Amino acid sequence: MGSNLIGRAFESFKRIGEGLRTVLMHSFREPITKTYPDTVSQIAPHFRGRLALSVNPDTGEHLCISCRQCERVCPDKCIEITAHKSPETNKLELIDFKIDHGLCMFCGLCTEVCPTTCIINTNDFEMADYTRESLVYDLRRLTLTQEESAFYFEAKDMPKPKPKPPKPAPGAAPAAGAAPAGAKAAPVGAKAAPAEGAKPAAAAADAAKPAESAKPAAAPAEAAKPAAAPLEATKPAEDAKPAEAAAKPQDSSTEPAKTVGDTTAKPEEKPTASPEVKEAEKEKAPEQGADADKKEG
Amino acid sequence: MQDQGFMKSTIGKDFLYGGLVFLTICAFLGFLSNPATRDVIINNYYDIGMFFGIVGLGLFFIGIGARTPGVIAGGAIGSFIVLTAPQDALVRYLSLSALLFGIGMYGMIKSRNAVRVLMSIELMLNAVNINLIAFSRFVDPVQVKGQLFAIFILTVAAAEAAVGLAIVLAVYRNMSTVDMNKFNLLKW
Amino acid sequence: MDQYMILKDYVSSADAETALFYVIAILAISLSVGVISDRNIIRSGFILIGVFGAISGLFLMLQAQFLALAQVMIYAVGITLVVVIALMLTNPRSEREAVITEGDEFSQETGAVQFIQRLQQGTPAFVAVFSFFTIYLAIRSESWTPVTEKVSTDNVKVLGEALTTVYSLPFEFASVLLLAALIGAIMLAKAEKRQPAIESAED
Amino acid sequence: MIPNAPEIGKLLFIICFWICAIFLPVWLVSWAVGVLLPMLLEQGSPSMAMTATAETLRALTPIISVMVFIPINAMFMVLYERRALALFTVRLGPNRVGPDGLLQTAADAVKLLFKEDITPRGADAFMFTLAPIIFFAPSIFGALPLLAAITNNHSLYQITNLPTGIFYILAAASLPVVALVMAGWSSNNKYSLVGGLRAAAQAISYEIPLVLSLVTVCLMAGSLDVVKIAQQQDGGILNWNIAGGGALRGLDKAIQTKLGVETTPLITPQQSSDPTETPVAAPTTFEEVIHQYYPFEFLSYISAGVLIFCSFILLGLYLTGACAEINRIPFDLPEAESELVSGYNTEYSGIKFAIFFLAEFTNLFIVSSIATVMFLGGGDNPIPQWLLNKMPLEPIQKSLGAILSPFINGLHLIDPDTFWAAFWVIFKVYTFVFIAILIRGTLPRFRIDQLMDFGWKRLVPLSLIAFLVVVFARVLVVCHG
Repeated sequence: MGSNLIGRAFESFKRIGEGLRTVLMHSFREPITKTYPDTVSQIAPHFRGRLALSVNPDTGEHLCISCRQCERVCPDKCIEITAHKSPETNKLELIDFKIDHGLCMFCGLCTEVCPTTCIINTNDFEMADYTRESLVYDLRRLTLTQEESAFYFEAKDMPKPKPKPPKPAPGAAPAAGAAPAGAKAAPVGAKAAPAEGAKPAAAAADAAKPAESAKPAAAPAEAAKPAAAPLEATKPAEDAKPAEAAAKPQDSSTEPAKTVGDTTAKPEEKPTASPEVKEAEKEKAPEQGADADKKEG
Repeated sequence: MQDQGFMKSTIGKDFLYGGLVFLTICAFLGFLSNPATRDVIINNYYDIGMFFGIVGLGLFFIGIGARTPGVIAGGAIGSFIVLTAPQDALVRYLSLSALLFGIGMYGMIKSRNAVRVLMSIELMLNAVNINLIAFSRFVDPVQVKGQLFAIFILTVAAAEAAVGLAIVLAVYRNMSTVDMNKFNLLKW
Repeated sequence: MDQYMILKDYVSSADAETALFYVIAILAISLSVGVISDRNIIRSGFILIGVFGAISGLFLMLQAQFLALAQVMIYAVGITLVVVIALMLTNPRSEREAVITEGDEFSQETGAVQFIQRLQQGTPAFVAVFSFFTIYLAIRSESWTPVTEKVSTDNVKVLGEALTTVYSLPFEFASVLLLAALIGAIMLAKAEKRQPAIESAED
Repeated sequence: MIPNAPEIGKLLFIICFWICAIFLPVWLVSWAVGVLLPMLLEQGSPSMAMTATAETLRALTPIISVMVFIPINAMFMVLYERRALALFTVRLGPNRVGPDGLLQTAADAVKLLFKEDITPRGADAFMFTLAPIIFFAPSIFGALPLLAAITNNHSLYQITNLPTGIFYILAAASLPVVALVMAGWSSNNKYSLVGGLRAAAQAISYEIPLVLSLVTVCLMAGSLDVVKIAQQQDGGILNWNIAGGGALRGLDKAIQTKLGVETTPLITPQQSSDPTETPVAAPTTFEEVIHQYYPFEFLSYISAGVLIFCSFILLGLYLTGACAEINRIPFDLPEAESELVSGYNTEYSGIKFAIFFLAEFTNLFIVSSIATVMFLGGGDNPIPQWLLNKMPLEPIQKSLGAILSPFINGLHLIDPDTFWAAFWVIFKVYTFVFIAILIRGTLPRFRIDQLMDFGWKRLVPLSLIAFLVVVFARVLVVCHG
């Protein structure tokens, strides 16, 4: 018994020493903590974040066909679609699209059921706000820009929608609505993974390239504008921005590109965009930052 | 549970206590009736008068409805200060020890909770310790024998507390109470 | 060390000592009255620790450092144990009824019988006062001649030597007593296995 | 090379910063109260009252310096613990408030002070308020004898040099149990009550091995006086109590004789009790000295080895018991978060909770400094004297002395002995604290029956055996004391 006791004592000392050594050795490893607001780890492409409505990345026209399948399938009943049948074309036309993100549980059923892959989950998860009402996103805040749509289409590996026959007036309406949401969502998408280098940002820039190529078709007036190529990449978003009123789609298409420099509309359009977002925007996408500087100046 | 022994009956208790009171009064009066002792008392033990005055005052206050603990504490402190203020240090310590001993004894007799009885006994033992250490300080400061005895008393107190607590536990286990008035299995 | 002489002289002067003594004495007396009169047994346990603290202060004033510290060390833990056991044994509701400083209800008798009953309820007080007074008279009737010698600061050494040489036999007896008390306490307090019902009936 | 080097560097920086932040104020305050003010008072108007005031100030210096020290130290130790635990668990730890989280705990302290102080309904309000005070008071007063020991018996701290120092510390260390039971009971909360009861049971069980191990060290040293115990261990690691309580002192002396270093101290003076011990005719050769200190040749060598082994066991026993006394993991049953929602301090908030928190970390510091004084030689330099003499330190010392002499001799701002003693004490104490944190990061919590078994069936017999072995082995070797 005695020797057994002593043996057990030594055994337990050995074990404890082993444990202490292991723990001490852990202090030489690199910490796995991410300092979240500074660095956001890479988010998987199929991450189920905030819902959004994508547009055709090539043409910029809205993909929603008002079929209401998402509204029906939603377990939380957080989607509310307002549409009417256009007397001219005898087709459903989208008037408003509301998603209450306070109710949404991010199950992703609506994205699966959507026939046109219009409603998608974005990578945005920072939706904190001061009121419950501001969690109800309307069509304007939901709709993505062209570049973002392109980015998500590529990231999620979804087939690109076929462009509808060109139809400037209705097509520009959603694009105009997309502007503010895009202004907010783009930085987030760019912010998503700066730790591993600016890969997604680069992807976003890549995704913006087709938009650039498609731009002359959407807004031919801009082709004449003498500007640097990287600056051009972000033009459509900036272009659409001044035309914040969805009720006046004609203005946006007819107004010349000089309104890019118009800063009067900006405060109304980006009420929720925080300075940090702007910072991140400047860091991750210098061309955008330059653009923003230009706007502010 | 109705015990009809002599001590249990009210009449018997009355006789006993009445006799005690009578004897005390007689002894005191006899003490005073002797002129020699009376002189001695009046000359030397002036403090007796003060003491009885304080006790009477305390009884008066209790009579008019003061809270007993407050009266006891006030009376004890007052009588202690009055009695010992003109004395030298040794007598002060000894008087304090006597007073604490008296308080402990009161608690031991009066309390109904066995644990409190144990506490009172500890208090009495400590009072004795003060006594011994005061002697060792003022009478025998070189070979501190009083402190030695105090150490032994500490030992005894520890043993007493341990055994006492064990007994209380055992009693509680059998009777589900620690009320001293209900420990009446052992009769006369 | 001599830079503290002024301070030391002041502290050990008679006035300061007397004042300190009375402060501690009043503390001890009032706390011990609190011990026997507090309605809550657990509170009175904690107050008892205060009494012992005051008494150990007295020991320090009497220059018995070893005993003062032993007092704190033993009683702080010992009385805490008593308190813990009191906690486990007392039912707060029944404890609230058992107030020791209030007497039982008086009978309806009048006159001499009631007076005697009152007296008989005053017996504890009488005994306590009587014992205090007897001791006090005994103290006063003797004329003490205090020795003016200073207590040696190293009296722990004196104690230790006395305990291991002259008083080694009582010391051994004390340890045997402690051992016996330990074993006895364990035997008394050991729960018998056939009584699990009481444990559950406790709460 | 080391992937985590920046984090370790940050931790080291925090330690250095905070140690400066702790000890500079303590040093300045104690200098101002103990040296400067009395000096000014006495020079200003040399009256009796002024002298008395000056003496009072000097006598109050230890308590004032402790009062300055405790809160800042607790703030540092909380941060230290959090950062070090973060290192062990591959995290970052607090890194937001101030540069690299340097001020995190200061902010926490401010927050705690301004929080609402709630007394729960049905609680015994008086006891509820008294409990943190009783918990905190021993950590101020209990540490006082250590001050004299760790400052090399500096004249300002001499007043705390008690003849029964270690006994005083132990008495003070037994008091917090009362406060824990009191807090647990008065909170009117079942979790708190269970925590308090556990605290009582645990403290009583583990006090025995703790006290026995320290008593054994006192037996080796032959004194209860912490200053004496610390001074006995002067002169390098071979004299420390961890090396058998002076069992290797003969070896130390023998090496000195061989090297011809005739006990000429460079920094620290040789112990005062030494001349009475050494015989008149000093031995001259290595073998003679060895024979003098180890008179029974082989038996003595064996018992020296046994003593060294025993002193390691004693250190282990002490650390275990101390861990249990101050309720640290793996003995933190009274405040087990997962079972008792932090036990006895469940109901506490605001400044009362802050006091509990403060006292816990102060207790950790005190326990570590007791270990330092009793086992690791207090403020002693671990490098032996004869080795120091071999090193080319003299020019450095001379230049340092030339620079610092106005501070040393004019303002009495620096006492070099005390400075070095404090340096080594700080180093050793925070090493013990680090070990405590490492243990906290490693070991899981005991179950209550395992705790009791371990305490009563393993530690108590082990401490008794160690005591007996030391008693017998010490006869065969000439140790100090």
